[in-house]
Amino acid sequence: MDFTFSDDQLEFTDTVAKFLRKEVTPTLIRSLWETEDGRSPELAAKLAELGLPALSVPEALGGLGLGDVDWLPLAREFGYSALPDALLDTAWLAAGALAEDTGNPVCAELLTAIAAGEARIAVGHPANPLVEDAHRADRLLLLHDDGLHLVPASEVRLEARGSLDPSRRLFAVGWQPRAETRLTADPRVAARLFDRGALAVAAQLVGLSQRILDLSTQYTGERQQFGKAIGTFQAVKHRLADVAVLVEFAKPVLERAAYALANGDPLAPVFVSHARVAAGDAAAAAARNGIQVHGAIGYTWELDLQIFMKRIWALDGAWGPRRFHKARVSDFVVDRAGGLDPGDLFAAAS
Amino acid sequence: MDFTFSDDQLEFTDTVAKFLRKEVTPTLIRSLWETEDGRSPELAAKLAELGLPALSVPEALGGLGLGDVDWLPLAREFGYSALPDALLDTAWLAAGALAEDTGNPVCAELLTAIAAGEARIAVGHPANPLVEDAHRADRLLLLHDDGLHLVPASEVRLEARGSLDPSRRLFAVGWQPRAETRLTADPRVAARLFDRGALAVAAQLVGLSQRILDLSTQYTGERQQFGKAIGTFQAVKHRLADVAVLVEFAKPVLERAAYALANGDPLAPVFVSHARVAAGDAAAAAARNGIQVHGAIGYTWELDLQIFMKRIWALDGAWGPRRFHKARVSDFVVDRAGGLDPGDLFAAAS
Amino acid sequence: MRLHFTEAQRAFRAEVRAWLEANVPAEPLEDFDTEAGFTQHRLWERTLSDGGWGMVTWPKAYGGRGCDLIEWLIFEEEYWRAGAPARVNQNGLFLLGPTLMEYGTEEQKRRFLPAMASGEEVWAQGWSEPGAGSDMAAIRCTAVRDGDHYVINGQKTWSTRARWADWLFGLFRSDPASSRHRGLTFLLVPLRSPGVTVRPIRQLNGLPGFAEIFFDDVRVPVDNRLADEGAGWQVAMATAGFERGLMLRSPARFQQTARRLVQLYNERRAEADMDPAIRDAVVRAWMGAEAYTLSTYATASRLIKGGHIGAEASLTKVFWSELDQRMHETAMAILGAEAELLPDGGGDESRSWLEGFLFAQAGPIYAGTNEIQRNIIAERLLGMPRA
Amino acid sequence: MRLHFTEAQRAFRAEVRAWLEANVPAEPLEDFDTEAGFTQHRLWERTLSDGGWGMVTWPKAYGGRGCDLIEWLIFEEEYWRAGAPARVNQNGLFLLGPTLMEYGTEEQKRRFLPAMASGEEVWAQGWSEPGAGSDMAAIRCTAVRDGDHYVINGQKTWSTRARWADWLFGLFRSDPASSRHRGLTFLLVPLRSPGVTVRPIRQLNGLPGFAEIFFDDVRVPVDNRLADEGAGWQVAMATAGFERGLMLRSPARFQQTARRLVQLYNERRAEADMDPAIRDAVVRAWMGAEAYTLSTYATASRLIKGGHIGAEASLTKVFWSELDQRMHETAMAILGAEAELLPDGGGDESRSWLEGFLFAQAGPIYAGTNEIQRNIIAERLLGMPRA
Repeated sequence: MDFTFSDDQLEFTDTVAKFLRKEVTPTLIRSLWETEDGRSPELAAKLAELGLPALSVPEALGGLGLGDVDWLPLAREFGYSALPDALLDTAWLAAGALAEDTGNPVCAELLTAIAAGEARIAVGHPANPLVEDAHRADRLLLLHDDGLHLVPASEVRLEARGSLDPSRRLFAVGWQPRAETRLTADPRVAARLFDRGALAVAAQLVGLSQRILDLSTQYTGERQQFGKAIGTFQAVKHRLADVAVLVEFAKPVLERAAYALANGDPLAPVFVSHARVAAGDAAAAAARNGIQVHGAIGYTWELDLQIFMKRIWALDGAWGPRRFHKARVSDFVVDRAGGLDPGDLFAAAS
Repeated sequence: MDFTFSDDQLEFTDTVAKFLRKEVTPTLIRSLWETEDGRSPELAAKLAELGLPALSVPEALGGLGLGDVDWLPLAREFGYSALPDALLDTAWLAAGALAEDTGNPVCAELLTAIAAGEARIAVGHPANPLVEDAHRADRLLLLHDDGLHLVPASEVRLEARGSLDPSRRLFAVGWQPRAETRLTADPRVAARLFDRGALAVAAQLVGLSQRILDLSTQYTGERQQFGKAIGTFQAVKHRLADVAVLVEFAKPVLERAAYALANGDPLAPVFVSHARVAAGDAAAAAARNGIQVHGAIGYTWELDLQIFMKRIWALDGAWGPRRFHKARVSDFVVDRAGGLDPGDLFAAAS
Repeated sequence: MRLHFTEAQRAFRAEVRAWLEANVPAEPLEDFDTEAGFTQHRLWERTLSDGGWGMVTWPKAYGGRGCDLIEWLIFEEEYWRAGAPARVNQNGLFLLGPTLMEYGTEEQKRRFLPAMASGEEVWAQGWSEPGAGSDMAAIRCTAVRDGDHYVINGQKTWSTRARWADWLFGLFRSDPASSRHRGLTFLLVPLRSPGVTVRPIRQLNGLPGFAEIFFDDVRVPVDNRLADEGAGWQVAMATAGFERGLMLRSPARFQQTARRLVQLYNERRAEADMDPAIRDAVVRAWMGAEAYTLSTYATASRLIKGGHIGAEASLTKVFWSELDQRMHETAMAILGAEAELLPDGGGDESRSWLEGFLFAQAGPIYAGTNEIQRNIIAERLLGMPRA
Repeated sequence: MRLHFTEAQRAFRAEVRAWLEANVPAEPLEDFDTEAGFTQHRLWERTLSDGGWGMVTWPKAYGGRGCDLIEWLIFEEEYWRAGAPARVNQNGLFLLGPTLMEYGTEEQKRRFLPAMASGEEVWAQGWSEPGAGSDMAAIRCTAVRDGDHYVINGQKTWSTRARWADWLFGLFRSDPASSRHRGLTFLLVPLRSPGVTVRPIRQLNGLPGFAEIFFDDVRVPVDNRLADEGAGWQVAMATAGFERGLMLRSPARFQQTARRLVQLYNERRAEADMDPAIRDAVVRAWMGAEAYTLSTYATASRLIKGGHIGAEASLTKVFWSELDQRMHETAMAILGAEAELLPDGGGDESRSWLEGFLFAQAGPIYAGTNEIQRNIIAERLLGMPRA
């Protein structure tokens, strides 16, 4: 039993975090809002240089051979910076699914290209019907009744859908499954793809909550009313303390979910949904209390707070809304949790 | 449309409130806790002198001919003082039911005795299975499948049940319905009896909440920590402000319910349940925040706060627990509220 | 206590309903924080006013209809039920209007109220300044007396609707030696005056719903002063009471939201019931909106009998703003993946919920933050000690 | 990250479980705040200790078993699963114990820890005073040095379990000229000393779970001082960290409550589902207890690797205390009319929920009120400015 990240994991996360804080500034984000496709090839290239697309690709195919537990703290940082790029769809979700069948030459080829930062894959799922960054994808990984399909961009029709968060570029995708596009009929691959999507959202929500906490403590430490910083008022302190409690106790729930997912724990779907609910609750509180302690300025377009609040509000419905995940946890709890033994907490992973 | 109490109602409430504050002291309440039957005949006699038992009795039978709306502010005061006596069961619930059939000589006789302060009637109902003050009752008004029965005390077997609130004297009642004991087969009388019981609980809960607010503002205004009264701390203020908001917005909900009940509004059951939920929420918050702002002393037997908290916790399950009332409101809202017209708010009463 | 509508009140409701059915535009107007939408809304105010519905509670002489507060509540209920346009002149009608009625001279009432009721003059408010938000007594904008004029200098901010409004009412420091609540004067300022610069501020939805206003030696006649010089704080507190209390956020608005939420829940029952907290929230939304409505009828009844509304308005402000926030959060939870979609990306239904959700975030902030309101409740209603 | 138990850890769990199954009394003991119950619980501590389970994390030399924190958590899980008696010496074992381990001399450890592990000496805490509750630095009890003794005068209050305890640990002002956090000394005081008067305080449940303690020229040897004279605040803060954090309220307690709540819900599904908020609360109870457990395993892992626990303990205190309160409120809501019944009036089930409900009310108050904890979170973890 060791519930800590390795030094390697922490160091790499630190490197990525420093990069993101330097490069992915609110100024960059706002400038991309004004562009047609909303994405920066330069930024994508720099993320590739950091080795991020190679993370989930097996070493034999030029990747780093890492997985869900390694992605978790990185995805948190992506959330913290409100990264305007669906890199996680390509590099965590799609690569994770493709890596389940590396005997398939299509998968191997694509994984190699992903590792080299040369392929972008958009991912769609009935529970996440609008596909992010579909306009920039070479291929789309799409779920149909008969299995998971890998569809060339040339075979899909895209229709843009505007999101509250101008950084999110969403598309309704029209396509026809063909026998040739089918990657696998194994529903477990699709199920894991969905759980990865949900966990990726959860991780970003935790990072976003932390960002709002940081912005809010900074602002309330500076803003003066009644002759003192508003951060000295207990009501302001306690609102942010409440968020800190939710964020703190969401983190280990996400970590267990990532570990369970990486290790094929049969309870992984429940643990992922628990993570998604905990992160969603923390993030909703962060947004609500964050804007409240800012006051009127928090309601302006000008303040960067909006970037992070809107990402939270937008992601709350992505990869299964909170109600879906609540239902998965709820069914499990009511059916089985009453009879669980304390030793079962990490049982299946053992 | 006039949503105010009359001057007469306010004056009488004021008289009763003054009496209760003078006579029903925490010292009296604690001394009755130590007695076998927990009740004070002297107090009962004084309450009768105030005319309270006569309130719901028709004027023709020596009563005041008043009703639910008149009772509401009085029951609030009974809650405020944590009156150790189930007078409401006799004088509001039972008298209200008996007054529906004044052609019946039993009813008329009993109502006359109630008005004179010479009869005590305990009330039982499947949704309120333990009967309060059954040991002091001359008769018991009990619901059976075939209707409402008026049972002489000599025909029942009582088994005491200890409550968290030592002022509540509860009894499981064993009895056999007989044709002669049946008062009415009309289910509507029993339904109104139940609604009156629930509204009486709601009114007491609002009064109890107000008492806890008063005790808490007084204590936190005096208790010093960090060199000042703890009532100056925003966290303490806001906890009590939250209770004040809940109490304030429960009051008119109770008033509408009483009016609807008194005027045969078909929505009265929904309005009563709404009142019961609103009062229950306010009272639960009052107890929780009340003890919190008191700190450790609030957790002691010595402090009078416990008298009022325990009454709140005990009453929360009486005359249908909150979940029962939530369900009545919930079914109504889901089935009908979406299509309600604004003019319907007081519709049936018009 | 007599909780039913009189014959006359029911007839009044029928009259309002009939007029609205005949006159409310079939297509929703554009947002009144756009230039085109502002113009459309100003025209609608004119239509309303021509029908005699500009501000029903005012005396006829001032462009009103002489209704009492119960009729006002009925009017509002029908107005929201009909889905009629938002009131672009709400700052004037609901805040300055009652303030003028209480503190204005007869001349001021005749000068300002009819033009307000007709939408001819749209009003913005001028409370906050960069250093005076929750701490409104920290106002620094000056109004220096110069003969029969005041000369105004300084900056106001968060001025709702000021982008295209005609007039502004607000507080100015007329005694330069004064501090905090003293020495403030309530003035009415034409926004087209020389020296006024309006800089729009974009809100969360991208539209300029706020503005900053800069005053550079702006001359305002002394006749534009409400009440005495130096009495501004008292006047402003009355206005704030109207804002938090009965007028600005009439219960009909929240009843309508609650009804729509129940409908949304029923339409999407299968998804919504995945999370039992949603049904609970829907039922609580209805209970909350009812409670607020009943409370308002009770307050109106008290006021009609000569009662007064004071710090209780703070209870009201906390209640409706947090109710509104919870209702919209619940709608977003039901809508799930659709919740984030803009008009060009989803149905009308999610569009209006999303707009409402964003606006609901401002509720606990404007009209005095809920932190300030809770302080007022604790100190003025519960009698707790000041810090 | 390696989230599974090792073979050795699983073997340890099996060993604990087997021993508890063989030794936990079949009938529940009386409440340890009664005289008879106290004696029963002290005997149970002796049984535990004889089995080598008195305090598994301590070195064997001090009456422990040399286990690490993961094994401690496993032990606690099994202990709560088995429904074993509450630890009457919890103040000693979980608060003073780790403090002694960090600040005690070798001699003090040998003197106090084994007798603590065996229940021979039961400890009460002496923090609060009538004027020093949340404001612990306002302590006025004095300890005046007189040769190789301190002479103690003053009053402590809210001293849990002091009614029948043998010893007390607490803070005393050793420098009469000092104020606030300075000049305080941490002393260990035998409650049987001449000059000590213990006056029981009845709690909500009517039992004397607290006491006031009066010190009248009580002489305590200097050897009973923990750390240096004047260093008491630092030592006490470490103790408070143990109280809020890992030790006193191990997650197993809340996991057990959550499991029981799920069972209660399932047994009374029809009534419980009348209010959809109940199912939501039940699911949240499970999620909360899991989160607390996972967080504790993560903290234990960090501590094993040499990490330190600081102000984070305040996050923990807020989390478990409010979780516990909500879980018990939910149980009461399910129980409905039965919830209020005392043991002589209802079933065992409602009895234990009612007792737990009352105790849960104290959670957000003891070990530093949650208001104080939220201040600490804001100021020390989030870096917000002090008032």
